[in-house]
Amino acid sequence: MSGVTVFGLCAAAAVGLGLYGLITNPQPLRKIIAFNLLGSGVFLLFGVIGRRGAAAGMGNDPVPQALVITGVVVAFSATALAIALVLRLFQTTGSTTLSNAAPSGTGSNPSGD
Amino acid sequence: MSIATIFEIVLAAVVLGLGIWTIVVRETYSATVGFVAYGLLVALIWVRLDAIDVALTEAAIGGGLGGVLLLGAAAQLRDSEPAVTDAAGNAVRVCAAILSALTAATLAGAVLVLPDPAPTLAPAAVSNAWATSLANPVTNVLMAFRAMDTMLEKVVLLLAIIGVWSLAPDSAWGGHPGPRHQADPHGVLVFLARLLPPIGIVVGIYVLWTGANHPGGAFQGGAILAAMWLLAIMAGLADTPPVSSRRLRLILVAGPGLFLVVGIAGLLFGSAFLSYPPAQAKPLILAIEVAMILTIAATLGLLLAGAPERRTGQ
Amino acid sequence: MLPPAPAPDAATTTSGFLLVLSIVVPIAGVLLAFVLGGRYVRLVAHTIIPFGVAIAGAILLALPQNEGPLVYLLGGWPPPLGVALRADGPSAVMLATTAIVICAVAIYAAADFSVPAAETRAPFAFWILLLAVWGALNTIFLGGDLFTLYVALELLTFAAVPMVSLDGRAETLRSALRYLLFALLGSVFYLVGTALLYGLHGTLDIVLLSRRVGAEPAALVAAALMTTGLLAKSALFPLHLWLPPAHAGAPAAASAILSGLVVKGSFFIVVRLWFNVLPGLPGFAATQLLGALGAAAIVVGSMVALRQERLKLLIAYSTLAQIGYLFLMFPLAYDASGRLASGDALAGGLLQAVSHATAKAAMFMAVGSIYAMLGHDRITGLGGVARASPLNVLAFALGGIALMGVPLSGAYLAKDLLLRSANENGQWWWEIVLQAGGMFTAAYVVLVLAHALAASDKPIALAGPTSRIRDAAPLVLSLCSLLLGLVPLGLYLPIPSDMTSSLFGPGILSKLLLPVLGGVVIAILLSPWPHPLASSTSGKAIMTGATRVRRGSLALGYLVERTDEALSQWPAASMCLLLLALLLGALMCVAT
Amino acid sequence: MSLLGDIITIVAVSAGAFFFLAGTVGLLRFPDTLTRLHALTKADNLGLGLVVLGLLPQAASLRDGFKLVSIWLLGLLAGATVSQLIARAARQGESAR
Repeated sequence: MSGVTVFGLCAAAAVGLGLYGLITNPQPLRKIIAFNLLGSGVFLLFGVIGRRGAAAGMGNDPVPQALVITGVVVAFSATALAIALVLRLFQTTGSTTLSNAAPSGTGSNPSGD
Repeated sequence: MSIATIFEIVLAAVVLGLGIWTIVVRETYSATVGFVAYGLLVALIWVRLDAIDVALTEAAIGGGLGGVLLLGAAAQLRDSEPAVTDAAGNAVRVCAAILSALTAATLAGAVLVLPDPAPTLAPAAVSNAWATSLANPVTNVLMAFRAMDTMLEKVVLLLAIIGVWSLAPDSAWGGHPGPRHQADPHGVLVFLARLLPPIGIVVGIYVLWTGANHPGGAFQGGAILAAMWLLAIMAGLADTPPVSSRRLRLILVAGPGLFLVVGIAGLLFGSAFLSYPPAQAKPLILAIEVAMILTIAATLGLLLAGAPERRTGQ
Repeated sequence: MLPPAPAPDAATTTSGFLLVLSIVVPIAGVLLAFVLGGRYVRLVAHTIIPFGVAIAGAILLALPQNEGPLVYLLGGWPPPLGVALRADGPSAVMLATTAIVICAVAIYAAADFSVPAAETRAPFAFWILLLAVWGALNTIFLGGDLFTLYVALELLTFAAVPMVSLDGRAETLRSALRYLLFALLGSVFYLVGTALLYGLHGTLDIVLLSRRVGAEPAALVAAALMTTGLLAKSALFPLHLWLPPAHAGAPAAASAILSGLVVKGSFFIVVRLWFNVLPGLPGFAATQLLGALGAAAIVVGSMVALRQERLKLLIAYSTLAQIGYLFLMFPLAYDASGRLASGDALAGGLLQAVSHATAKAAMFMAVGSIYAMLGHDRITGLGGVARASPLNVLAFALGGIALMGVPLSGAYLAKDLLLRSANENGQWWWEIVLQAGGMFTAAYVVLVLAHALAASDKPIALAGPTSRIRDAAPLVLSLCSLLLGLVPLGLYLPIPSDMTSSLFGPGILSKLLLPVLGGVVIAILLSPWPHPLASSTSGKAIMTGATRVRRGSLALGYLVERTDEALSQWPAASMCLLLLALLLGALMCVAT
Repeated sequence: MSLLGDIITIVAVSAGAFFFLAGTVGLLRFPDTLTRLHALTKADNLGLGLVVLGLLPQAASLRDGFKLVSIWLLGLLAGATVSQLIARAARQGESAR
């Protein structure tokens, strides 16, 4: 069991955790956090793949590293835009619920199963 | 099993533990705190993966500024929490857990069966470094081999700014983003905001400069500069500029703009779009990176500040 | 270790610089408009657009003169280290469509987003976002590298989401947030796939990958994840929760862009992925699954559309149905060789995409004008509109007729191509779906027209002035869609030469009447609102006979609507996403 | 020389790690904000200082050594300021109650 394996499993688990949070957490802000967790898992996957491709005196393939740096910045921008939307929604309606029903949230069953 | 592997297993376990806590903890504020800690430890994983450039980026942008963003939002939304009652039912939770676990397991399986020896572009990146005379291959990939992605990603940042600004109330358009912060002028925050930025600016520029040959670069340096700017704003020493400011807008497009200009110059006079003549590659790339660090610092700072909400003088 | 593969497409071709320009020009416009701001934003956009159209035209002209695709190596670096731009027939057609639609929308929106002396929020954002959508789409159509496509996809999302909430109402903010979160989930799935493909083959270049990809388990997982992510971004049923509120709530010009163009971006990447990167991988079952989802989208989208009270929502739901129609090309392209063939079905699918882009944008714009004139868009309150605003109703009608698939229109040619490949491949069941799709489209067009053409008992109070140029934009666009069959697209898409001649064959009348008649029946059966059709005397006679049938089908429609509501809840939709990814992966695994 | 350096490293880093451990235990076990801060900052500053001190003999150049020391100084500065701010916020929260 090498570092690559350990972190590869860790990355996959982070993806799973992020997905679970994204599905089940009702508050948008929690969904955004879960999305970030999911994203970091995917980036780690790139890191693991780059680490497997270590060669030519590089401990990690530089191409996946560059892709991750680009990806991190994109994910940060996405987070910022999503949070701005959540805050504006809160300012306008006093609630941040995503479901289309009245924002009172009484008795609606959003589980959908 | 070597000590290094044990350390890696412990690190991965702690990271995952923090991840679980972040997802399941009741209060949103605790979740954000958990996420910040998670982000910093993930940076350690990146160090273990020998990807120092990414570790710096992850710590500065993913954990650091992202954490500030989430904490700020969580603080503002604290009052909204009791209103949210539509929590997922148990059946949904179980289904979601099963599906997420299956997806994660599939992914893990796919990673474990990747071929050995792994394909890599590291030798190609290293052997083509002559074209830019920069010794950091990651910078080479970002600025030369895949310069298009980097340029487009700068436009993504700009669009995020436009998107955030477009959420302003119409009456506040052209005004300053975020609230005007006040702090005790003799307090410790103001003290820090006076002491730290000079050091931080030096460190930021150093990170940019060293990025040519060692881990570092415009993203990481820009994040540090943005943090210094935000510190000064939070201490009330500076105000966010109004979004109608022409100078601000010039700074926000400086990075992609210069990138585009150099790229088109390459199309017209050089060999190709986004190609650099080998003799001038290094100064050109450094010039773009200087423009980019300004753009990135301003963009990250303004993304944290949010939509314009008050006109000048309010 | 990595020998520089000498390949015909690994060098810049003579007109390759056009590809760079078609991306760079809109993006330069974004930067310039942002800096100048104020009064200049619209001016910059209107200056950039003719250039962009000219570049798209030049690419259209240059491509047939070149053997194979136009290629440009960015920075002179060949893949796998560098990134290439490539334009083949499909990308050229999509580039041209985008240019035309953007141009029409820019003319239409000139008044809505006029710029006063002091800078205001909505016009500033709209014009910049319009240029950004264009730049992002051009990058998607030309990008030869899967990660560049990812960045372009994000660029597209970041340009599209603020368009949804341009007017700042609470419900549009909510739909924008939903759209953003679901789109982000989709792009993460896509990104995972690119990571796995890079880990397998050390490149993300489409051409290089197509030579290297085999049926490895990791490649199957990557294909399943990427496809599902893109389906979420294209709003294929059941991953459509974000689309109707977002497209119906946006300002008309923005809806036209979102519905006509933005969803085509991710659709195009699915086509690239399945036809160019891994044509031999998906197998029969997975293509059938995509087609089945498309068929479900047609049925559910159309049935729910017919039950809408508001015209914009009706069109948004019909977009769902037509997105489903696009995905019928995947099972039909799967032929005896066990691969996805770039033949009739590919041409048909892309033609349908082009028809839908032009027609749907025209319809959204026409409805926007009607909305602005009436101050509402309730379908039952449309009486007399045809008299008050004939040009807009005409544009809507022509767009709708074009989408039904009447002869001469692009949708007709597309349907014929798809029918032909269904026949060739012996997949007769898709022929039923294709015919039904045309009828469903006819149904909602007939429904709306029946209301719009009905005489009104009271005169219409006009809420706003109308302008000729503004009304002309949707009309021209829907004419484009209607006459698409006459354009010599055989140069760019694999259309057999005997297709265009069959346009004027016998049987043309039946082909025209069949969808319309079917549509009338469906509209009567499924729309719950009082019908102007039913109130005419002959209609009444039919109605009394068919009351029981209608009651039953209305109940069915209600059931479908509730199903759609349940699937539009966040947890349900996101679980469908995971389920679909796992299912696709499993089906591909079984196939290989 | 290198042996002496290694011994210093092992001893100092272990001591630093111990202080980190103690600080973390204090953070988790102490009852209120102020005492937790007390545990955290005291131990963190000392722990970080010892780790830096222990790493100094391993530094390849004077520049690396300088960087290590400045990390410690910046850590001190940030820790001191932030705990000041947290303590003040905590006290305000108490007096408001």
